[in-house]
Amino acid sequence: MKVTLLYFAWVREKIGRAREEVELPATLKTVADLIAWLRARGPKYDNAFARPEVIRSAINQTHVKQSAPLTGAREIAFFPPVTGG
Amino acid sequence: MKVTLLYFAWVREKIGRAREEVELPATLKTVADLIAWLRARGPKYDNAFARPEVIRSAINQTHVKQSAPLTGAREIAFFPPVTGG
Amino acid sequence: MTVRVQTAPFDLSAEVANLTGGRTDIGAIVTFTGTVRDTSHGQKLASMTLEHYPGMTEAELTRVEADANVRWPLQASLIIHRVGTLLPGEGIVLVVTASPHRQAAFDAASFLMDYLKTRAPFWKKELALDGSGDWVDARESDDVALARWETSTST
Amino acid sequence: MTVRVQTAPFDLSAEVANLTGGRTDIGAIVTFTGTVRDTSHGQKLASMTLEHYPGMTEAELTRVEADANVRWPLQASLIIHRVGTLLPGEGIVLVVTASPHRQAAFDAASFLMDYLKTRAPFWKKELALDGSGDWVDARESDDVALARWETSTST
Repeated sequence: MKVTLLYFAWVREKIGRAREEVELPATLKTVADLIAWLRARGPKYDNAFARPEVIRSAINQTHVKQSAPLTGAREIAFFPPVTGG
Repeated sequence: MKVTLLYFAWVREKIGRAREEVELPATLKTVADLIAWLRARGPKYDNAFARPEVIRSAINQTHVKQSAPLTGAREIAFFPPVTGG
Repeated sequence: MTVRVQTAPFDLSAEVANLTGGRTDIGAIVTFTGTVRDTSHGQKLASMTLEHYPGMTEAELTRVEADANVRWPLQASLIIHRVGTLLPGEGIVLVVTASPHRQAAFDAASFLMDYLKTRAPFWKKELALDGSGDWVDARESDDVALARWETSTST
Repeated sequence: MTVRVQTAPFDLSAEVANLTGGRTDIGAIVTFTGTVRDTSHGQKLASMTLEHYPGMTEAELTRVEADANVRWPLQASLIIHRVGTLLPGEGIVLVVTASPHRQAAFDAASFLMDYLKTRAPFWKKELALDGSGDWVDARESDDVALARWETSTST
């Protein structure tokens, strides 16, 4: 499955890019699986996701928990807790 | 004791005047006494104060209950419950 | 802390700029504007006339504002109340509060309105389109709104 | 119902006039303006830069505003959130609510701010006067503020 990954705020800074297109292995079922897979891609990813509990995620522009399935995902975003307002 | 009486809103309209100076008999001790005394002055007063429980009062520009003593009063005002804002 | 009773309309941006302009320590500004509605108890209104008790009005508004400043960490506050004859859509009252924290600004503005409505000596008379005129009755709901602040009163 | 994300400053009076001008059925208008403070954790700030997630931001703000309109009888509502680099004293966010009743206007504005702060994908980075830059941490108090609306959720 081909998806667009988006990174914001310090997640973006740590990874060193704002977006990328990736082909997800069929073995990845949930957002948590995807995070684990990304961490194995290199030290920048590993560092950005070092504390996965502080990472928030969205699938197709809707907030989801890390237990959410990846089914139907076209755009997946990772970011710190929001601080607007 | 000489005091200024002020009337507002429909109390003013029913009495037909906005203010007057009166010499209070020493027998009047409280605001309630004053209301009873005013009612005896004529039908307009009697009508304005016909339901004393809906009349609010102030002595020297401070809200008081009708049980409040008249001691020290220079300006006494009568009006309906306020409706600003 | 500022309190004004006036016949002239007020301008929201100008009043907020006067109060907070040039300051960089404020985090939250809440404004409340009360406006004349065109309908009252099913009757169309032509206008509303506000009478007040000069002297006592300013004294009460100042007391209410001082009370809010004791309860919340306000950096600035303003109450403007108009008197005279107003048309539907016109502003009657403006309350502005500024604080480092948003909840303090919200609560203080709400408190000022609740107190103002039950304490400040203003009276509204409505003139209906059919020519009839009536003094507005005080609403019990305003006393209920006021009572919620009593529980948090420190003594 | 209007939602806008913009880099330009907003004008309070102009936005309120756009939203409510010419209407005579409104009784209460509440505005909330959040501004950049000059100090953060004891450090003097030079500026604050806001990043957001285009597309999702507008979607979340629209959801939040629709939710408020279900909960309260709003006649008009507006959310403007700025992005880009802002200086101390500048407005970051503007929320406006209009209702026949003052408490509805107050509650809806407060609700919009609480939801916006915990749901809308914005991130603040502070640039201190000494040149250091730091992403602002989310505050637990914002989650607490949000939780109070859950008790009144109808299901």
